[in-house]
Amino acid sequence: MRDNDADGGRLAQTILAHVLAAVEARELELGRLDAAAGDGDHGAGMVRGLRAAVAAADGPEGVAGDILARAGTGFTDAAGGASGALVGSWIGAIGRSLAGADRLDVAAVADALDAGQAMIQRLGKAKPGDKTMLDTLDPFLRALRRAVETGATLDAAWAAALPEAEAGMRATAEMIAKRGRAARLGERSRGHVDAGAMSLLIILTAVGDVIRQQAA
Amino acid sequence: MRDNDADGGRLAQTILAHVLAAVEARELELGRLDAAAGDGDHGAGMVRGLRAAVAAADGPEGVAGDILARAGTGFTDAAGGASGALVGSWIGAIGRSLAGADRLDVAAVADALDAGQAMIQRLGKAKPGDKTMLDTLDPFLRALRRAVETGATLDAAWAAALPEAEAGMRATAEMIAKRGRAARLGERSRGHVDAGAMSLLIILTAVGDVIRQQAA
Amino acid sequence: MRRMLNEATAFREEMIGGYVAAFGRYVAPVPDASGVMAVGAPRAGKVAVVVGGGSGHYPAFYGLVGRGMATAGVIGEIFTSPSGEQAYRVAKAVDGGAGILFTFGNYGGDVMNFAMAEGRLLDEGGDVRTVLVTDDVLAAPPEEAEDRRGIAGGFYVFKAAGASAERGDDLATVEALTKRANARTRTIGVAFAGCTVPGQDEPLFTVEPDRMEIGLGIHGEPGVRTSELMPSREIAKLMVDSLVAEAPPDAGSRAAVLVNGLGGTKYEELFVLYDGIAPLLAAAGIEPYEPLIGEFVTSLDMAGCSLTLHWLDDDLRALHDAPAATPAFTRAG
Amino acid sequence: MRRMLNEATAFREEMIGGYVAAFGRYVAPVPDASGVMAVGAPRAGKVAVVVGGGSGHYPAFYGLVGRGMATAGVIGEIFTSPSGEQAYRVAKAVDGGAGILFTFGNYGGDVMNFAMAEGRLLDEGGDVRTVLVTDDVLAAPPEEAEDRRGIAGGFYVFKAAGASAERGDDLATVEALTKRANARTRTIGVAFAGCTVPGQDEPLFTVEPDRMEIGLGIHGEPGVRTSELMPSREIAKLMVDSLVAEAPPDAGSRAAVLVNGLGGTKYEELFVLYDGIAPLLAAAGIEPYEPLIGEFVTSLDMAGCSLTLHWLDDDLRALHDAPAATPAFTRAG
Ligand SMILES: Nc1ncnc2c1ncn2[C@@H]1O[C@H](COP(=O)(O)OP(=O)(O)O)[C@@H](O)[C@H]1O
Ligand SMILES: Nc1ncnc2c1ncn2[C@@H]1O[C@H](COP(=O)(O)OP(=O)(O)O)[C@@H](O)[C@H]1O
Ligand SMILES: [Mg+2]
Ligand SMILES: [Mg+2]
Ligand SMILES: [Mg+2]
Ligand SMILES: [Mg+2]
Repeated sequence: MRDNDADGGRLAQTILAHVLAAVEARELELGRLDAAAGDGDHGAGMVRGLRAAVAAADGPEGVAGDILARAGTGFTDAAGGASGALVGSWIGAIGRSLAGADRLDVAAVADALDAGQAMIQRLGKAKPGDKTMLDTLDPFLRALRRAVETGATLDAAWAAALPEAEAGMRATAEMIAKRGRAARLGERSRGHVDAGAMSLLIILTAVGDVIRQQAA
Repeated sequence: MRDNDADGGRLAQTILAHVLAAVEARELELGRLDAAAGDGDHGAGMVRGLRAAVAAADGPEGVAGDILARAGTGFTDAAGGASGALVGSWIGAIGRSLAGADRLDVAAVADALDAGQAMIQRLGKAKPGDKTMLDTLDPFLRALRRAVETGATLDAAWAAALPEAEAGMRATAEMIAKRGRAARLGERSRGHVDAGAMSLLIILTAVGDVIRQQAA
Repeated sequence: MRRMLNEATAFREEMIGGYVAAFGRYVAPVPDASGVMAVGAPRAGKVAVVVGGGSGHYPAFYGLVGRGMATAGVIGEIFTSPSGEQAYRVAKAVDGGAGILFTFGNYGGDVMNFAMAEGRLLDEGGDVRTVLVTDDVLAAPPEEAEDRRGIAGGFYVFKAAGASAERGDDLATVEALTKRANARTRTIGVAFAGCTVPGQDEPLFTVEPDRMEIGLGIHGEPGVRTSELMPSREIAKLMVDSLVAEAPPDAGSRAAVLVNGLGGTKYEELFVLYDGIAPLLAAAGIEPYEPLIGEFVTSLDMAGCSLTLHWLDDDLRALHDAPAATPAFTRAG
Repeated sequence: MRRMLNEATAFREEMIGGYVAAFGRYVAPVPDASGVMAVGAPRAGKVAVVVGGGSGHYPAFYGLVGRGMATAGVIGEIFTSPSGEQAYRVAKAVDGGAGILFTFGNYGGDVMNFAMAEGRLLDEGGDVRTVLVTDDVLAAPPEEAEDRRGIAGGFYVFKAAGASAERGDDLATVEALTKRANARTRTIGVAFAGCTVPGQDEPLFTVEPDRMEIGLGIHGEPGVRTSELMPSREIAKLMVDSLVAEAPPDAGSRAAVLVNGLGGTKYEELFVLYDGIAPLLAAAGIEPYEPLIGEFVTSLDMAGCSLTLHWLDDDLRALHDAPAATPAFTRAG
């Protein structure tokens, strides 16, 4: 539980830097996953987007929500591609939701993730089960909500939700793509984990690391 | 020693067919040798040329010289490339020389080979030592002449000259190309036997086989 | 395949730099945006036709910018759609007050990003329409034709759009003719080997020896199915049969024909393929109109090719025949 | 790289068949010969410009046949010069009574075969001249410049010859201008990977990983030396320095510029290369005139490229600017 102030803004910057480092370390793997059924640019696009997000976040001080809103715009502009539009808008929607919150507590974060996911679904018209990043995000958010209902802290709730996100990501290997480039492949898209599902898991894990450190 | 008559013409047809078979069997190898420093088309070109030569020879009866003159034109037309012009003209010049001979004896054959070689040198402006087919032909012809001077039969003279041709061909591996595509490579052309030198050895060897069978 | 470059991260910028340096007689860079525009754009009172997409497909998309074709092209990274922000800036730069037509291949990333640009332009009171290119017959069954992706047939769609805008048609007319051009265009493609992205060591996908991919993607995506490697004449038959079966209603008998090489399958092979295609078109009652054979939409050095039929009616034929002057395609007037 | 074909032995015939089927608005087959000629040829009183060479280099040589460029092209097998007989027949077919200019790359096979054709035509009382293309600066030292082979610069030589013949110059003038075009044209090329001939399993040559060939041949011949694989900007420098050092006497400051891809090095890379070339040309005081970037002389799917400078004087500029309409190159009038 922290106030929605400039300290929160600095935390958002820390989170973005940490996420960038985590994704950079996995760039090639993300590219290879995308190449299995798509066009191989997912790793490069995510890194390009996150670098721009970090740069955009690094401007004037502000609350976490404003920082993230700026970061989302930077991401979308620099990354391009489906994930550029989706992940950038996701970050932006999370930011705009958080900017209006009273406090940065677990309920506000869950609401923000709700707003982010709604944005992805509005833009991309996919649903969970279509073998996309939503298959990481949706089970994560459900688990987070459940944890919130039991009164868990953000730290605890996040830790409880991550395994669900990972299971959701893993399940994409058995799915047939319904959206994105891989959708044209039908049965041939089966057998590989979805690249976007993997990158969202990396992001959520990296965010969790910072939250845990802050809580400790 | 045989008369310069239609029997000689049939012999020329036999020789061409035998040469074609021998070169066909080595087509890929000739292509590979040409690829080492040139453009890899020598095997295909020789086969194309010889097929056309055989087809052209297969017309009206005639003396060996006329048959070969026709074959040479057919070869040149169909083969293309340096070897198309050179080998086709060589065959044609041999034919025209033989057509004027009284008898098909070893002296007439040596004169015909002289005419053939002169034609190659006139067209291609190369000399022995330039890493070309002349490095097979020239030592062969010299040895044939020497054998003629000792009064050898065509069969014996040919058999005596072939090892010289082979040695000449082998020596091309150590030469630097001065003519043809490989000439641009300078030192880099060293280390491989010249494709045209090899194909002329195959031709001379195949001709020798027929001469030997006829003599036996 | 090794690619020639400096740093991979600078590739797009240097690519655009070299392109505009060479072709300044046709195009100019859009200031502060990843795109190029026709010399003389914006032109007051003319609809601006804005195409775009990832790079690696030259001459699609930015090689077809110039008089009589696209007014501008928005240029993404290799195989990556440009962002909405870039599409917005490019469209703004060429807006001549008569509206914007966006037209590009139907890929999720492009659709989402261009939609963002369209939304902003509409919010600002602009007049904007979008026509998606959906020519790939193997990307979805006929009932879902509007979900198909865009491949080489985009060439004809952009040509129609550009010619319509050039002669001064209003936005609704340009949009309607562009839609019609797309509705009368069908493509089928095959691939024999993958492609390598600049800066990477491995090809994006590989094709098994003695196999081929049918229904390739132009971003190195694998095809929708594989088959034994076919001789050229069987590929010709597969292609013609597939397209003829999908002829649009009221197709008529005259079709512009495009045999497109993806980059690694060269012109000589495309001619051999057309030697098989021409008699099959005749047998199907199709009269080929000014066939084009070459590289119009590439996928880096991917080996493969496609056949496009663009069935002409009188309107489309006039647009087809109109002059064009772009770096990659010239039609004399 | 797998190639698309039927039987390898039928390749040339089917290639020509498909080509003329597609491009009948520009060219017609020469009856009973392996070649194509411009629609409307022969034209009485006009010099006929006859180009030719092996195939596998499209659009060289037969893609540049049409109004304002070559009158005819003689077409050999892949990488194999056409025979003298074929050159003779093609020349006969397009002879308009004002003489024949043969122009082609300086390769032994082509020289010998075209010489045979020339000999026969002269014997028959024809007026025939030959201009060899010798633009490759790395093929021989400057003292032996006339022994150099012809590569991408042939494009400008054929353009000059065709434009001169088109406007009705007599044979001596066409010959003199074509010679001058060649004398003011220089090319340097590099290669990164070999090419595979249709019907063969193995590439014609291979380049070691992390190496490149300098002074490539367009028939898959290895270069004259190898080097470390250079970044694009160093290749640009090597190219510009080599050509500037070989500028012809009275070069002047204006040069047409051609960046040519050999087939496997794609457009995006060529643009990146030109991003490095453009400032170096400026620094060397060379004003690039209507640069062209694309595939003009290929070597099947070989990875590599070349830079050509064609220094213009007023005469050559007029020929350069003249309209042309061929399957592979159009210049609007
Ligand atoms: N419509 C969509 N809705 C949700 N996620 C999507 C959608 N389309 C694609 N994705 C996600 O984006 C990822 C691909 O991103 P990326 O490779 O960067 O974009 P592109 O497909 O444009 O190359 C996929 O793995 C998938 O997770
Ligand atoms: N000027 C020449 N004189 C003699 N032989 C030559 C000459 N040029 C080439 N050759 C021979 O021709 C062979 C190459 O023939 P081929 O590959 O068919 O022709 P091309 O070089 O036109 O591809 C060489 O190996 C060499 O033996
Ligand atoms: Mg992707
Ligand atoms: Mg050869
Ligand atoms: Mg992409
Ligand atoms: Mg050859």
